Amino acid sequence: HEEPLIFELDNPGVTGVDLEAAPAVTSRLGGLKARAGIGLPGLSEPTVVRHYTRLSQKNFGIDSTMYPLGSCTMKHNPRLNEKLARLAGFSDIHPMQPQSTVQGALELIDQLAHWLKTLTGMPAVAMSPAAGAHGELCGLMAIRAALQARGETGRTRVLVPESAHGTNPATAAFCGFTVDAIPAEANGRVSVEAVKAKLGPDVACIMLTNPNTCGLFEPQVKEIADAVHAAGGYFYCDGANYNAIVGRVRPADLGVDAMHINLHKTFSTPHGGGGPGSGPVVLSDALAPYAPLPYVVHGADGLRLVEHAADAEGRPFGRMKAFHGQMGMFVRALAYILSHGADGLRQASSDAVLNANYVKARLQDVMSVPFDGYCMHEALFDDRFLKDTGVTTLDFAKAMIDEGFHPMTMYFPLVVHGAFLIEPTETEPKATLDQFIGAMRHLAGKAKAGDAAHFLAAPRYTPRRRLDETGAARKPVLRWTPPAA
Amino acid sequence: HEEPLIFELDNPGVTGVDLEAAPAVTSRLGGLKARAGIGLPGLSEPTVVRHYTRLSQKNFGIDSTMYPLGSCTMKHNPRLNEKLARLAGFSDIHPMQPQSTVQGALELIDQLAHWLKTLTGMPAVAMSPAAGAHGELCGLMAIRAALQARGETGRTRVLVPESAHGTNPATAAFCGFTVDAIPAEANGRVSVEAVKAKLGPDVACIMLTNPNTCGLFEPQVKEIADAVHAAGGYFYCDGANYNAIVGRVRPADLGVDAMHINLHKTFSTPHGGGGPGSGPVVLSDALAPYAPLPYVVHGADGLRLVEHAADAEGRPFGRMKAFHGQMGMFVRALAYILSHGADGLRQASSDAVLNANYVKARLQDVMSVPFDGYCMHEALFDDRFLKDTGVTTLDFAKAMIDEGFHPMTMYFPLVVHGAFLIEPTETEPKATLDQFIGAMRHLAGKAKAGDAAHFLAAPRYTPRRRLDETGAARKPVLRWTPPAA
Amino acid sequence: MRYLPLTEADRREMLAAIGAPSVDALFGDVPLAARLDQPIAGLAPHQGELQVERALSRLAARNVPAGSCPSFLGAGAYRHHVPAAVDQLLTRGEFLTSYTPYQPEVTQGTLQYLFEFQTQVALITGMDVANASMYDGATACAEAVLMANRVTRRNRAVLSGGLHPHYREVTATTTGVLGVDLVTLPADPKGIEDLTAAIDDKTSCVVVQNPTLFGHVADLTPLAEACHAKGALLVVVVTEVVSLGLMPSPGSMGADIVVAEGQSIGNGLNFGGPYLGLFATRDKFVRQLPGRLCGETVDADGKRGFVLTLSTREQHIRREKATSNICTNSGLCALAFTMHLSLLGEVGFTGLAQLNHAKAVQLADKLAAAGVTVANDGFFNEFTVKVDGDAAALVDRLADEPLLAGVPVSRFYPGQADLAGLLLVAVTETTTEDDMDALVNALKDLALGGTK
Amino acid sequence: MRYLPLTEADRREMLAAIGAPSVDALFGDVPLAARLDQPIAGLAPHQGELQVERALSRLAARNVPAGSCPSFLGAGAYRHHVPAAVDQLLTRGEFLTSYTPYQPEVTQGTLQYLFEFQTQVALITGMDVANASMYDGATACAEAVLMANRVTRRNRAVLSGGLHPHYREVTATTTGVLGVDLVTLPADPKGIEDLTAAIDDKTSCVVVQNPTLFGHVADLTPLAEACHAKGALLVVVVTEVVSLGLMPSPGSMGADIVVAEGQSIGNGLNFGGPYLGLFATRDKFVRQLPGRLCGETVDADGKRGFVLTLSTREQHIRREKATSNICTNSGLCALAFTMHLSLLGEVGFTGLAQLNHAKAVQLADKLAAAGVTVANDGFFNEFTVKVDGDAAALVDRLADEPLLAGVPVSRFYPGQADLAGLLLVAVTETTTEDDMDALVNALKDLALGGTK
Repeated sequence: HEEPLIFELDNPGVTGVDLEAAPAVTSRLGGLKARAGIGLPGLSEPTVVRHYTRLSQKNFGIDSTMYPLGSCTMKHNPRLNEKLARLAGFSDIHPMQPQSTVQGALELIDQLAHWLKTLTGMPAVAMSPAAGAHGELCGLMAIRAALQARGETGRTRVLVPESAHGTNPATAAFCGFTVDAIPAEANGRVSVEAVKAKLGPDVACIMLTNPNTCGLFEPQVKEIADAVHAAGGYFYCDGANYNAIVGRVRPADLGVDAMHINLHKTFSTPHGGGGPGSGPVVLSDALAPYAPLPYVVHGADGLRLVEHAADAEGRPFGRMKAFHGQMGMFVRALAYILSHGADGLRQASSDAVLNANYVKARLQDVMSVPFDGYCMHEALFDDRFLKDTGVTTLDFAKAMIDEGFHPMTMYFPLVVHGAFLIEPTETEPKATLDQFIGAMRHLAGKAKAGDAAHFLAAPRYTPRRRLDETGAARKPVLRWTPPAA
Repeated sequence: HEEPLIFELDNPGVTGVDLEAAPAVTSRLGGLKARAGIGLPGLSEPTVVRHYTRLSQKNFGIDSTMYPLGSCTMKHNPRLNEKLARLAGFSDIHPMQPQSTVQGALELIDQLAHWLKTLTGMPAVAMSPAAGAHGELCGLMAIRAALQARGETGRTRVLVPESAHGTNPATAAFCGFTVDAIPAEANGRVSVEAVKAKLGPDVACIMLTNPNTCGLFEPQVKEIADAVHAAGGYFYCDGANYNAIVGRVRPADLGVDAMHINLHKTFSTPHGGGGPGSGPVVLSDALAPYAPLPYVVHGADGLRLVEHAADAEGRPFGRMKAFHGQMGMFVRALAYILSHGADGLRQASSDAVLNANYVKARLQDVMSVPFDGYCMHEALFDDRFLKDTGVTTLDFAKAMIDEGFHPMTMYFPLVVHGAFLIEPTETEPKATLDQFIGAMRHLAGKAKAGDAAHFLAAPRYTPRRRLDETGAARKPVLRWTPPAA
Repeated sequence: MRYLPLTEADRREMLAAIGAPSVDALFGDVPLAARLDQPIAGLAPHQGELQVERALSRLAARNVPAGSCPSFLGAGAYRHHVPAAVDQLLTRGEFLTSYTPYQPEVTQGTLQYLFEFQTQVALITGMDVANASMYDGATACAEAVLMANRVTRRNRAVLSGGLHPHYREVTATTTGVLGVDLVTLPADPKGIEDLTAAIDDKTSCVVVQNPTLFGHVADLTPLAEACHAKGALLVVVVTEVVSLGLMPSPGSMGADIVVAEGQSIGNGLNFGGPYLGLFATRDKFVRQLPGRLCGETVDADGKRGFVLTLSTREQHIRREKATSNICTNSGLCALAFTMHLSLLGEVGFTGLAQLNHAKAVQLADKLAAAGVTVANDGFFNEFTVKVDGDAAALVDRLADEPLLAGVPVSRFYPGQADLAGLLLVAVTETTTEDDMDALVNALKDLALGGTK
Repeated sequence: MRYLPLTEADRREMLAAIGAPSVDALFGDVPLAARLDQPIAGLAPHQGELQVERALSRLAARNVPAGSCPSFLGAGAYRHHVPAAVDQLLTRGEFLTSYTPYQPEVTQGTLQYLFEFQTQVALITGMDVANASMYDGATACAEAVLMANRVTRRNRAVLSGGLHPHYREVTATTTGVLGVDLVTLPADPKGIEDLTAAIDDKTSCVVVQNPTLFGHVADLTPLAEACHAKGALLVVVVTEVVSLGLMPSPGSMGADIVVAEGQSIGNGLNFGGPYLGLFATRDKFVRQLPGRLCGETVDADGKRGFVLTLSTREQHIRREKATSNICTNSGLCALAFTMHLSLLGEVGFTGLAQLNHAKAVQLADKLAAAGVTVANDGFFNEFTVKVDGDAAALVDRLADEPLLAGVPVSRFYPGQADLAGLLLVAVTETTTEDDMDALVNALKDLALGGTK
């Protein structure tokens, strides 16, 4: 059933919030005239509750079905973590409270920082970045600051493999670097030779994702790191896939200088329809002095926030965000780490990789696998198996919806044609994987049997069928406007 | 998509709860052997969260659509009340804590009792009954105790109008009385003459619902009360429909001796798929001394629970429930009362009655109205308008589901044929009523146009189509059993 | 007013459609003398969330939450840890704001969890079938006696002295009006009463609690045999349902009806309510069950589905001939129960029971080592401690620390000198060793004749 | 381990299907030297909910929640009352556990609320269009400068001395690496700076906050005219979005880009994050917007629906030519914002703003009556108080009561003697008269030279 826009539910004069009467005072707006006629709709609480309940019913979430979006890591969001993030001692403290009144909050940040450093083997971490791409920016700014401190301002080129997330080149450009692409090898990996061929005195760093976006661990990662270091560059690791190796590999042991950790992926803070995330960046000794403000230090009277460069030991490159980072996500991530513990974190990575390999093994005879061997936490397929069927990866994805599953990530990474990137995560039981595999095999069979019509008509059972994205972009309608009278 | 039973999701050995290791001790089970092999299924937290999320998606609630179940009062459940009921100071206190540690809880009970007494004009209230039917039992037990105290143990007959809720005769029987039915008048009311005709020295009380189950205010209620009193009986008022008159009529002014208040209906505590409810009973001076244990009194050191007859001023007839009543519902009801305030409570009743009359007025030309005049909070129709269409009230109800609405109460009250009892409540906006009216008119038109097939096939879009209730009762399967190997 | 969506313009328009001059006119059937025109005395006008939240938070702040200090309270209500997922799922509007599933096509969610709930209750009690819940354990107990009377067509019930006194009182109140002959044994703090002697040919049932109020545990098999030999039913009451994860099931010991308080699983203390009565029995008695039942069936397409069934037992069909007058039950509490038990599963439920028992043994050992007398030989997670002097006074004094030391037996049996020194002490998985040491220290001082 | 559904038997079976001898074998590409075989140093094994909850609750208990005492903290983060419905709807799994709506057929819920959110933001800012959110107000401010540079093809931005210093720092950090020429005016505690003088032909934009850090409010129309006369854009920053319910909209005063911190509506203080950056502009600049945009379209059946659109601006399509690198944004915070604002509606939003302002005036009047100097003439819900001596020391001292007296300006501008006596004091609808009196009493003692 249709749910109108809130503006179409407007009943002028109605409100869903009751306020106490304002005290009678003389307004002091500095001569400004009070505003009127904003145009916000009036809705009662019952109407609002029903509106958002109905909207939610038009969504898939992890809670409703398997959501194997590769690279996005849609794993279960533990409910304890939601409860703890809402404790008044975390949720109702102001970022500028006197530090004596937020010692527990500073300690939470410090504890989480400790575990992030311990897990990655890195000596420092910048906690404030708000998301993965923001973490990339933080890492590249630290690299830039370190290069400046070395007086090497001519290092303006950043190496980015073709398979990288779009944020990598975007971030490098956003940080004032030029981007130089490294081609992928036929086996889906980056070779040390290809990297060496691009190195030079103008190279600031390489941005390498590991495990990479094909779901493969880069076997030459250490050699690449060494080569980049030898050439005077830094190794920025995109940690979007760190969840595959937590407790099994420490990035420090791979020669990493900086790596962001998507707390929302690796430590399962909720994705919330597109955020908020949190992207702390672990840093090597070489980059640690340039970590941005503010950060927590141990002082004589307890923990203390360093908020100004003048108080800093190192040479912070600046500030990333209004306040201290995504506290709400920190609470959830720490709860996740303590809940899983040393054994659970390792088991989670192991199960994530096992689940992906199981999906790959059970589908490889009916779909097409671009790269041989075991994968890490994601199983990558290409669209060769759909050749001459008239069915595209997109069509296949829409047909998966009718089978009750959220589609995988499609058309990414760009290095394979018509990519299917499937990340089941460790929180899917085998029974669900078997159902998923069954549905995928069923669809692959249908496509090969020539039933393209089935795919072209999909999805059938959703609140909306396929949407006209081209039309949306051609003449953008980005807001509601009142119908002409 | 199908959701298996939890037993079918069993993965033995898996658990959704982690426990600390038990201390090493020698068991002291008094010689009993520890149990094994209960047969409970093993599910992880992700699986459990998804299971119940999916189950919930098979339900209609007030939050998802208009739910005009007559007599059930499906009004909006304010979310503030859910939050407040979960405050540790209410939700995490033990019923047998020392009373010095629960003074706020006792005061909450006392405050709510005060408002219930004030709203109804009654001098006393028994707070512990757990639901409406339990409240009826409480009221009848108080009447029984009062009669015994008067030495009139021969009063064993209880008068119950034909239109009464089934709980009325059931309660009377459960309390050891015999039930004598009073026929309804042609106008849907109970007449004082009909009551007088049944009165006699063996009548303990009348159980009268007001507003009655036809959605009508009993105009002769005061005369009936006087007649019953004159005959030595008591007037038990079924307060299920009290929500129609809060702030506009005080039951005390109608001669009521006892009336339960369904907090879940009148003050909108959530119905939760069938409970819990709460059914405090207001009592007249004549019945107050017999109120059950425990209850709150004002003592020298603050508030105090009277838990034993020996400490009571009156002659409590006993105890209804293990502890002090439905505290969780009390919190919600008090929050509701304070939120609405004096103006809001009256406005809520007024709007409930207005909404019902609007529905009645807008549908009376296409449906059939058994009783003329204004209704109170419910609009009653019968099935005469479906005569010769091949469509029954049940069929019509199922077709309403396909229109996106929960059906009204059907086949109740019993005094009209094929009843449609529609209670929109005050929390439905006019726009929703207009949609509902449109859908009902559409269906009425369809039925009259001879499209019975449309109704017989309904509902079409639900997780299940019509269910075989006869088969279910003939050979009851009341639990899952493992499939034979 | 945030809950009321009508505007004055709406109201005028609607009155016009109705053809009524005013809303007051709609109330024309109300006798003039009974029309209330002035506002409700003393009640303020509508208030915002912030104001209401403040008012109720002030009340809440005047209570001492059991979780805020060491707490050993039990006696029919237990503080267990409820996983966070339970409440977050419970508050989904489709569960919270749904009604009794009378329209099964749009309430398969409620019906399926009730079916799962009934199965879980049957499994843990060791019985064949269970209903969809009662108000609480005490009302379920009363209903069990009435049902036993219906089944046996007898009218005499024997209540153990180990039965929770509130259950005894509710049973007496409820069955008293129907003239049931109740034989009530005296308080049995030592767990030594002989119930078999009380059974005769007129006895419909024996009602026994396991563990008892005083924490004693027993093998009920001999008692069941004695009941059955006389044609009586054995009704077993369980007030701490977690015990069923470790102790032999009532069903395995021969119970005919099992009633229990389900609060421990999924539900908070809530100052005594809402709670959750469990009710289970043998297949052959199913048509005598009180309360709602959910049953499996098929839909028009032959797919498995669920409906409320056997409703001819119930008041809305059967009226004065119903097996009970219960209508609204504890649906949402049952949902909390079934969700928590689904999370626990076999491993978690048995593990939770073992943990509770082991911690209780640990405390009993600590108390004994400190010279405090524990009256019980066997127990599950609660036992009786003997103190010198008045246990109630001691509990009141310790409450000021705050330390909630347990429930004094005298709160149930006032004025019985022989029980005045008895204290019921319960332990759950939420009890820490620090909590235990606090209690041991408080009681040790007394045991050693010290003062605090 | 409660989150992991695989059993050892599952794992064995799956490895067999894969044809791998062990899970370790799957990690064969990891260099031997980098394989971690010992457990993570110092990290305990997995723990139950109860244990984790205790550990984190202990940390939470070491903070003083702003709501537990009188609090006057603002300076870019405000404590407002969020209706209970917001959080209960927000935590519905279909919202909470959904991803960026890349598959619009199964995320119409997310897309529709984003469309409604964008419209609400456009309405309250008085602009044509808004994006689907940024990380926070400060990062949105930096993006606004970059966007102004793209639009004007200029490279010089003027930042007001009333701009929140953290916004200035984030903007400097972000634009510094791209060589943007930032002209930063000194702190403007009196609200008297002349920004027009700083605009030249190379200026891409002027960034001005209203109300300023110090609480001053201004009619920005003349400034907008001055900007436009030189071909520069006016970027207006709003850190207290509730002010838009009472003050003239930035759009009505001529703003070209409006960025704001949306935390005040729907979102808690959360010690600074996650927050919600709002970003709105004129239609003509829409293809220069950073961040996600939701747009209306139709589906295959011609029904209205919503999709993410204009993604060629974004990094996942455009890579290094994107308008920003932002990917994950603040979706859930935007949902909280739009739900709260839907509840407020026109009446509630304007009423809330009036209430905030009236209470702030009330406090200012009380302070003035007590002899405390309020530096502002006009203000919305926050103003600057002058105290004798060091405001930071005063705040620290009062924190022990606890009373959170406000934000000392020196926390932003350490070492500037002329600012050391300034205290930023914010009032919201959650401030009671008792709270005000507590602050007045604390400051009066000082104003009168008394000591506490």
